[in-house]
Amino acid sequence: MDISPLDRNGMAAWCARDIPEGWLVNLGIGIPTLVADFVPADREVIFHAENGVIGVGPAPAADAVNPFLINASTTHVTLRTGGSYVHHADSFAIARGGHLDLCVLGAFEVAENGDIANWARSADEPVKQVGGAMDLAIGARRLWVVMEHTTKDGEPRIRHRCSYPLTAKAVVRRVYTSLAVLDLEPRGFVVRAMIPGMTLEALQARTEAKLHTA
Amino acid sequence: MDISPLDRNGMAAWCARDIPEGWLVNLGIGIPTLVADFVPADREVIFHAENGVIGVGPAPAADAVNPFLINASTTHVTLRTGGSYVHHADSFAIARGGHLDLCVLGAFEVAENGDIANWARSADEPVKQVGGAMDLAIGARRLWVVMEHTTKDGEPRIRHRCSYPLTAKAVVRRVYTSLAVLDLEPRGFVVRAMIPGMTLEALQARTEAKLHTA
Amino acid sequence: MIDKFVHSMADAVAGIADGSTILLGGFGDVGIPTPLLDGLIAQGATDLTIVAVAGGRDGSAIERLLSLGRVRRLICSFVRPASLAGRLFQRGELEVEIIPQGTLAERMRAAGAGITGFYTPTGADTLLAEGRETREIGGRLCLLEYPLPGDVALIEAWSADRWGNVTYRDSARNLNPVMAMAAQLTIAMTRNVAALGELAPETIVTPGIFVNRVLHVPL
Amino acid sequence: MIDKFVHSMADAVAGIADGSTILLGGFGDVGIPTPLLDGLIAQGATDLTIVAVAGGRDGSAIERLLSLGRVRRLICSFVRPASLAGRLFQRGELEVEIIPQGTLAERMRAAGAGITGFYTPTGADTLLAEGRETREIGGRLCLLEYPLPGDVALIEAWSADRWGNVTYRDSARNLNPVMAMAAQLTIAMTRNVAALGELAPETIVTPGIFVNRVLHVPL
Repeated sequence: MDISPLDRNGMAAWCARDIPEGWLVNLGIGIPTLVADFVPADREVIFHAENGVIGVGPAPAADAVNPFLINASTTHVTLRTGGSYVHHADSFAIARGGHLDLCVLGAFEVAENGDIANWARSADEPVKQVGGAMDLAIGARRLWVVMEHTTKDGEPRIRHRCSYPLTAKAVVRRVYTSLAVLDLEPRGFVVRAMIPGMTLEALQARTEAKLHTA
Repeated sequence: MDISPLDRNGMAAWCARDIPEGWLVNLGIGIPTLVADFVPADREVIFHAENGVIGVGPAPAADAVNPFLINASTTHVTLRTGGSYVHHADSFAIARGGHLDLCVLGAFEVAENGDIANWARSADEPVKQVGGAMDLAIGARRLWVVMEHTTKDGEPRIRHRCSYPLTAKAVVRRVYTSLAVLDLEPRGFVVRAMIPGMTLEALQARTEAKLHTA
Repeated sequence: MIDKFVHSMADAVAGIADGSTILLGGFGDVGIPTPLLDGLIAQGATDLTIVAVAGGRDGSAIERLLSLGRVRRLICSFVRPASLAGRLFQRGELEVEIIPQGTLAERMRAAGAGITGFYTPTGADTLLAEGRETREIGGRLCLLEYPLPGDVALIEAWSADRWGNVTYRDSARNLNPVMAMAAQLTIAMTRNVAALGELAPETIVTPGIFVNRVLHVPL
Repeated sequence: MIDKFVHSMADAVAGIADGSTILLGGFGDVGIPTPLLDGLIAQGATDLTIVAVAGGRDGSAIERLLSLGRVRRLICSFVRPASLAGRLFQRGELEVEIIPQGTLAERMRAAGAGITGFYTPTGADTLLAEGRETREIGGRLCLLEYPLPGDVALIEAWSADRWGNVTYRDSARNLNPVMAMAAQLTIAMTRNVAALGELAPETIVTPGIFVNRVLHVPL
């Protein structure tokens, strides 16, 4: 049986299925932002944006753009009924103070000790792009990562230890990749689900860290 | 010439004369609270109360009390046009963050090094009443004190050093007493004004700290 | 559908455990959720730590809770010596921790904001600093303060919707929004009920994400 | 009568000194007081430190200020390598200090609130912590952070009155209220003018006590 790795929308949809009604969720830029599109409108999930929007709704119709309303990716959005606004310090109080039920981030690498690297490819990068990732990573009750299982060159991103500069230590709880869903437990990565046709052996071959089964 | 020490209202009025339009002012409980009554209504001074009221106005008419609006002495007040509300942490951010142009407090003692003692008569008092005095004392741009020049027994309150537990060190800028107005300068207390009939010698006799002249 | 409204006082205060730290909103008689405190009395939890601006006056709900022996520790900015709290403390029947009012508010704000410690000049030059860690910053002596989180916050709202979004009336705001952020379980009583979307988004003071349960208690 | 309205851009930006630290509100294109920045460009102050959420995109007012060589140092949470700020930095013509966005906001909040230092886990386990003071609190490594005050804040309001009371529209709130608290001189441009008392007291987001000058710049 051939395997068909999930594309960006496929990964986002896989993640979206596991977000229950009522959670407060921050979605990082990139694939995580797509997750909102796969949460049914009648499931009330409250999306938080770092720029102080609580209750981010879908993109507006082209003729109904509110120029004063953007998300953390600076994309025009709508506000869900029941949404509200706070200033930046209060918005990061939400993120850092343990009020997010979930934060979903993209990453370059995740390690079996829960470390995440998602902001720089090298300590020597001259220009830094930190943004709010470190605040979100240390502050959310749960941190999930959505990313391709390997790099474009086939190098593993699910690592024994991260090789890129860390965003935060020991914070990742789950990873959705193009091939599998992995939970982080004290013993390391535990395979929760795989795409059709994938075997544990084939998955391990694409993974540096040791994979466990439930 | 006989001397007539100022009463509470007299001290409050003396202080009120020196508060210019536009200042943000916190008035402590006791005599300081009376100061507001002597600021003319057409002089826009903004009074701050620790419980989150910006723009405290005069007492309401008996038949127009708003049960949701009190000042820090838990007395019913009104809100001046242009006033607003903040929560307690923001209210003390105003006090502690250097945003008060002036705080007027009562005191047991003030010392020539600017120390103030206004919250406890002894370190051994079993039950403490700190309230917001320490926050106000360290945070206001100017701290003025309004108090009787001596105790009821004639003991000095204008001291070389405070004998009661301190509220804060080196913060007092001016003292309005029943007898005089004293500025705190690096050299110590400087007499700015005295009530009619008072002489420097008579004032010094009622004062522990050395008094200077301008 | 998110619906944080509960329909009885018993549901509002259900599950508050013995030994809990309770953050109690209000200043004077304004913004204090007295019905919820009475509900807590009926619910039965004991060995409580109460965090409030003050130790309560005669006839207050705090005094009722104290008189029933349900409070082990009181954390506040002042206690009147003649009050029940003052008398219990002097008899050794109540622990009391006195904190400057601004530091009290800021410690709860820190708990809600993920700040694990902060420095303030407040109290640093006083006997409240005895035996505690200080540090000179910018030429000024400062005290190190730690967050003050609650297990439960009891707050009074003016209007609330089913997401738990809250507005306050006038000076009834006081400690309520700060405590709502600082507790694991925030229980709001509201004087008015708003339909979702009825409260203008810019005017919501406490977003519903800080509120777990809402009980409608009309004025 | 308190009247914080000024009636020309020159009056709005008068007196901003060379070497000032300027807190610049806004996030993306929203809530950024571009007319005030253009006013600052015309006013002439140089050797500036700019604090903003990011280093500015092509065509932004920050980029214009940078292109004129008026900025010595940029403090923000990210800089795009290809942006003018990124290129100037790589050429050694601009100092850049990168701070996690939450820490950036909190450091300004601390400046406004009289907090002289605070601890946060943000960044503590990263290379941003190298050579800096850390402390373990509750089993978690934390970084010590200091306040970030400004000499001047430039903010965009939706509505303002003569006391300087301010409301914001939708997500244009962002850093503006925090910066208004953190600067010695806060200059607001407002899209709308309200009579005193027209803004409901409970809905004012930045009380006028944090605002020094207001300029009406209609949309």
